Amino acid sequence: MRMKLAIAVAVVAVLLGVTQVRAHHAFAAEFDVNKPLNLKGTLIKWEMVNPHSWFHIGVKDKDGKVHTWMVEGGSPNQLIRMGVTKNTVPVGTELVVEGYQAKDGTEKAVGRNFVLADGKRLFLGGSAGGPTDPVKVK
Amino acid sequence: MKRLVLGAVAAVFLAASVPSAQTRPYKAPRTPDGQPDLQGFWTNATYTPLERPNGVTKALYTPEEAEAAIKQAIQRESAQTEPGTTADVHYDFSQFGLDRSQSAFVRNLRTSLIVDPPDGKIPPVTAEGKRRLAERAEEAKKLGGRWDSAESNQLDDRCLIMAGPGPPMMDAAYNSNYHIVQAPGYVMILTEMIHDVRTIPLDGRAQPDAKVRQWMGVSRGRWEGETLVVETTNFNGKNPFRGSTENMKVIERFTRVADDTIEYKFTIDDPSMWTRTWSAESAMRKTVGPLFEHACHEGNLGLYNTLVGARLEEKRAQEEALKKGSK
Amino acid sequence: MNVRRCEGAKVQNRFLIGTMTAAVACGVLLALTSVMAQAPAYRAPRTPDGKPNLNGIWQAMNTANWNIEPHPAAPSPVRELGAAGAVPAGLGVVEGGEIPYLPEARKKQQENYANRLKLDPEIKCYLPGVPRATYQGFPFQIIQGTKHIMLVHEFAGAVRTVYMTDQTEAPADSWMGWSNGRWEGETLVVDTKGFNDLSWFDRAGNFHSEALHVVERFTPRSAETLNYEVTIEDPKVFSRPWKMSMPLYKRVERNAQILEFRCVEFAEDLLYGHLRKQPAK
Amino acid sequence: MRLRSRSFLRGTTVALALTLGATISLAGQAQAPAKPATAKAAPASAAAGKAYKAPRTPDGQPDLQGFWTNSTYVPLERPNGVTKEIYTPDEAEAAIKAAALREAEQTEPGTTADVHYDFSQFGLDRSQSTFAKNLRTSLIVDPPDGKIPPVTAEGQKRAQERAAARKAAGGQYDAVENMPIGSRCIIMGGAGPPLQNAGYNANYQIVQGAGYVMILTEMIHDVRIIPVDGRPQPPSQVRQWVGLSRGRWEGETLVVETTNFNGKNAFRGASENLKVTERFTRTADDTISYRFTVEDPATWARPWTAEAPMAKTDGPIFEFACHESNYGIANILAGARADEKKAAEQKKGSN
Repeated sequence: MRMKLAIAVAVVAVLLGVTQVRAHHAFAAEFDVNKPLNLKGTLIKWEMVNPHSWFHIGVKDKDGKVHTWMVEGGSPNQLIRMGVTKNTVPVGTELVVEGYQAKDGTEKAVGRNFVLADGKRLFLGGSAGGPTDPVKVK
Repeated sequence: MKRLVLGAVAAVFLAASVPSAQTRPYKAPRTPDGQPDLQGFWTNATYTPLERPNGVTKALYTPEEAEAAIKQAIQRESAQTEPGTTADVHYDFSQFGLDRSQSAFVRNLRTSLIVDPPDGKIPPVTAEGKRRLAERAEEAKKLGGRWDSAESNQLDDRCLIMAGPGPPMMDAAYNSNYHIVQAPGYVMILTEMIHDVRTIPLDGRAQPDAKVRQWMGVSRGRWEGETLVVETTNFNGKNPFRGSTENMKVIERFTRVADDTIEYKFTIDDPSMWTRTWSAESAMRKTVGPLFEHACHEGNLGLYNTLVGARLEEKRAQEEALKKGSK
Repeated sequence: MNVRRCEGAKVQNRFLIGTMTAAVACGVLLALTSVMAQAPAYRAPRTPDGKPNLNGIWQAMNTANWNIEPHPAAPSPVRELGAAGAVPAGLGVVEGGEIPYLPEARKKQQENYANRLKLDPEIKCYLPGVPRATYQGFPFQIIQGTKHIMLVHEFAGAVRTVYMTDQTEAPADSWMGWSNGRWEGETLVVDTKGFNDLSWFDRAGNFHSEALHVVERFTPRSAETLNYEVTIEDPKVFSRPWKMSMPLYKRVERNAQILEFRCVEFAEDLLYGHLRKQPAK
Repeated sequence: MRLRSRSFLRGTTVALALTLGATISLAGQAQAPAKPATAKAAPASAAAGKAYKAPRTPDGQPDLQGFWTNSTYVPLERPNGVTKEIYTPDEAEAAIKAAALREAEQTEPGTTADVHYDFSQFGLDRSQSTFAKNLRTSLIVDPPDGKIPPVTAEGQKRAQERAAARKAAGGQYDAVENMPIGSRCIIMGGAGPPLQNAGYNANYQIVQGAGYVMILTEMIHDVRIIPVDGRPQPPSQVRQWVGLSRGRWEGETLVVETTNFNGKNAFRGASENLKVTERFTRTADDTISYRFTVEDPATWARPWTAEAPMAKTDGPIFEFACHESNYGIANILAGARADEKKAAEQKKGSN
C-alpha cells in the first residue's frame, strides 16, 4: 500500500521536477549552466556518500579513450531506507547522463537526469516495478 | 661544611677485595613489604677510573697507594688554570662545591672499576663493532661541527642525558647522586642529573617488544637473596656506553653491604661491539639529600649562547676574508 | 580462519582435556589469548531489563592512537609543535606485538606513515573508523537503548548504532561501518562490517581495506573499567586474523559529558586554503 | 531533452489515474494507513489531558525510542493573507498539495535554476517519505498571529553587524569560511535546538539509556545527549554550536532546556544568550508532540512558541558522513577561481 502510493507521489515529482530550494549547496556555483552535457558510459563506481553521492562513469571519447567522469547525484540515505543497497546499481551498468559540467572545467558534472541504456529513467526511489512505473535497476 | 667533613672522614676504603655479598654477616634492614632496604640518598662519585691506567699493573692498591692516588686526582681536578688562556674560561667548580672531594665519594682500593677482564681494560672490539664505530663517526661528521647546530652538539650539552643514569650507572663528575625509593613490586632510582628516573618492576614481567626502545633501555628486576639483580635491554643506541650498540644487555647487582654502602656490580654483554662480556665493580655511598630539581633543558642558555657565538664567529671570519680579498 | 570457531575451541580447551587438536588448528589465535581475557569473572550491575549495564562515558588511556604496535617515543611530525606534538612511547595493544600484514600491505603502511601529515584522516577531521574511535583519546558514551545501543564519540561527533534486534547487512560502505550486536554472558559483542577503505587504525598509517571485519568485545571487569578486545579480519591486508586489547576507563566526574568536537572548521584551511581567493594585485 | 519529455508523458498518465490530493495525504500516513489523517493532526491540546500513555523503557521513562521525522509542509510562520490558526482537514490537504506542487515545480532546462540533480531520483522530495501532518497554518502558536515577534533594537543592530562582518569577509565563494555552514558540513537545520525540518533526511533516532535521552539527527550525524539526572548547566565559558541541554521528566513530557550556544549558528538571528525549552510528549504510538519555546530578550521583544509534531518513520539512519566526501566545496571554490581567471583574461583581451 505504502509503496504504491509512494510511487505515485514519486512519479508526480518526477513529472514536475523539483526545485533546488532544499539543496545542500548552491549548485550553480559548482556547475556551469553554460556547459550542459550529455554523457554516455558505463558505471565504474557509485560512491554512496553524503552530502551528495557521486557516480564514476567511464565515457569513451571519439578516439576510444576512456575518461572517468564524476557525476553528482543525491544523498543515498533516503534510498537506503527504501531498500536500495550498494548492489542495486551494479558496476558496468550503462548510463546516459544529462547534466551540467563543473565550473572549473574538469571532468565532473551534476546529473540532471540519469537514464538507462534502454531509455528508461534510472529511478532509485521507492519503486517496486509495474508497467507505468519508473525503472528500478535490479 | 658538613659535607667537607663527611668527605674527609669517610676514609674507610671500600674493601673491594673482600668476599662476596652473600657470605657477609651484614643483613640489610627490610622495607615494610620485606625487600632489603636500599632507600635513601646515595652517590657513586669516585676517583677510581673505569679502566686501569696505563703503567699500573696491579689490580689493588695498598691503602696508602690508594690515598696517594686520590690526593693526586684531587689536585689534578682542582689545578689552577692560567688566567687569559682558553682553559681558564669557566667558573670555579670549587666555589660551587662541585669538585668531588667536597662531598661524599666512594673510596676503592681497586686500580680500575673493571674487574673482568683481569687486565682492567674494556675487551677488544669485534669486526662488526669497528664497522659500526666507523659508521657512527661518519654520521657525526655529516652532522658537521659540534656548534654547527643544536643536534650536532653533545648529548649532555643538549641536556638529553648525562653519564649518571646509565645503565650502568656511572660517576657523573659532579652531582653523582641518586635517590632510591622502594614500593611493593618496584624499585625507583632517581638520578640527580637531569632528574632521570628508572622505575624497575620486580614482578617478573617480560621485556616489552623489541620495537620499544629507550635511551635508558627497559629494565626488569628481581631479588636474589640480599641482591637486587636488574637486567636491561631495549636500548635505542643513541647514548652508547663506551661505544655500545642498541643490542647491549646490562646486568646490575645492588647489594647493601653496610648501612652506608651499596655494592654495585655490573656486567656488559654486547656481542655487536665486544669480543667478550666485561664486568665492573663499584659502590654507592650513603650521602646527604635533598636532590634539588635539576631542570636542565629549561635553563640551558649555554646551548643558545654557543650557537650564537659560533654564528657570530663565522660572520666575523667571513667579513675578514672579504676585507682581505678587497685589499 | 574462523575466529569465532577458534574462540570456541579455546573455551573447550580450558575445560576438556583432549581437545588439543582443535587448539592446534587454531594455534596462532590461541597464542594471542590476552592476559586481560583471563581476568577473574566479574558480574556487572544489571539494567532494569537484565542486561549488563555498560551505560557511561568511557575512555582509553594508552598511546594506541599514535601506533597500535609497540613503539618508542618519537619526535613530532610537525616542527612547530615540538614536544607537545611528539609521540609518547607505548607497549602496543596488538597481541603478539606485530600486525600480520601481507608483505605488500606492510609497504603501504610504511608509505602511509611517511606521508602521514598528508594522509591521516584524523588530521582532516574525517570520521575515525573502527576501532580507532574507541581509543582515539576522546571520551565516548555508551547509551543502552532497548533495541539499539549507541556509541557516541566526541571526535567529529562520530556515532555508531549497534543493532541488537533489527539486524541487517550493511546497505553501503561507510566510515564507521554497520554494527550488529549480541550479548554473550557479561560481554557485549559487536560485529561490524560494511567499512570503506579510507579510515586508519592509528597515526602510524596502520590501515585496512573495505573487506575489514571487526568483532569487538566489551566486558565489564570492575565497576569502573571494561575490557575491550577486538578481532580484526581483512584477508586483503592481513595474513590472518589478529587481536588487540586494552582496558577502558569510566569517566566518573559527576558532570562528565560528551562535549562538541566539531572539527570540520579546524581542518578547512588545510583542505581548501589553496582555493582561497587571492587579493587583487 | 527527449528523455525527459517521455517521462513527462508517462507521469501524466499516472497523475490522471490517481487523485493528487489523496496520493499525497496518504503518503504521509504511511505508517498508520488505517488512521484518518486528521486524527493525529489535530492541534495538540495539553499533553497531560490526553488519554494516551506512552510505553515505558525498562527504567521507567516514557519511551520515545525509535525513528521519527519532523518533515512537514507547514511553515514556521503563518503565510501572509492567512488569518485563521487552524485549517479544516480539506484546507490542510489543499495547502499540502499546493506546497508539494511548489516543491516539485519544473525547472527550465538551460537556466541556472535547472543546474541540479533531480531530488526525486534519490527519494529526497518530502512527499516520498513520511512527513508530519498538522492542521495548523503555522508552526508558531504563540504569539497568536503565528509570526515571530518583532526584533528588538539590539537584535536589529546585531543583525546589521553580522551582515557587515559577512560583507567585510568578502564574497561567498572567496574562501571556504565564507560559505554557508551547511554547505561546509558543520551543522544543518535539523540539529537545532529547536529541531527543525531539514528539507530532506529530516529524520531523528531517539535512544534512551538510564539517565539519558539521545537524539541523533540524520543530517551530519549530529547527536544530542541529554542528561535527565538534574545536573546543573556547565560554566558559561563552555559554549557549543548546539548549546548544552539539560532534561527532566514532567509526567509524560520530556522537558529540555538548552543554553550555552556559541552564537555561530544563530537560530533566526538569535544571540548566544538564546534559551530554548523543548517539550517532547508521546501522544500516540506514531506521534510525538514537539513544542519549543524560544527566549532571547536580546533579540525578540517576547518569547515565542511553536509546535511541530514528529511522526514515526522507518529506519535505518545510514551514516551521513558529510565533510568526508564534500567534493562540492573544492568544486565550487575551484569554479570561482576559474571564473575569476576567465574574467581577468577577458579584461586583458579587451584592453
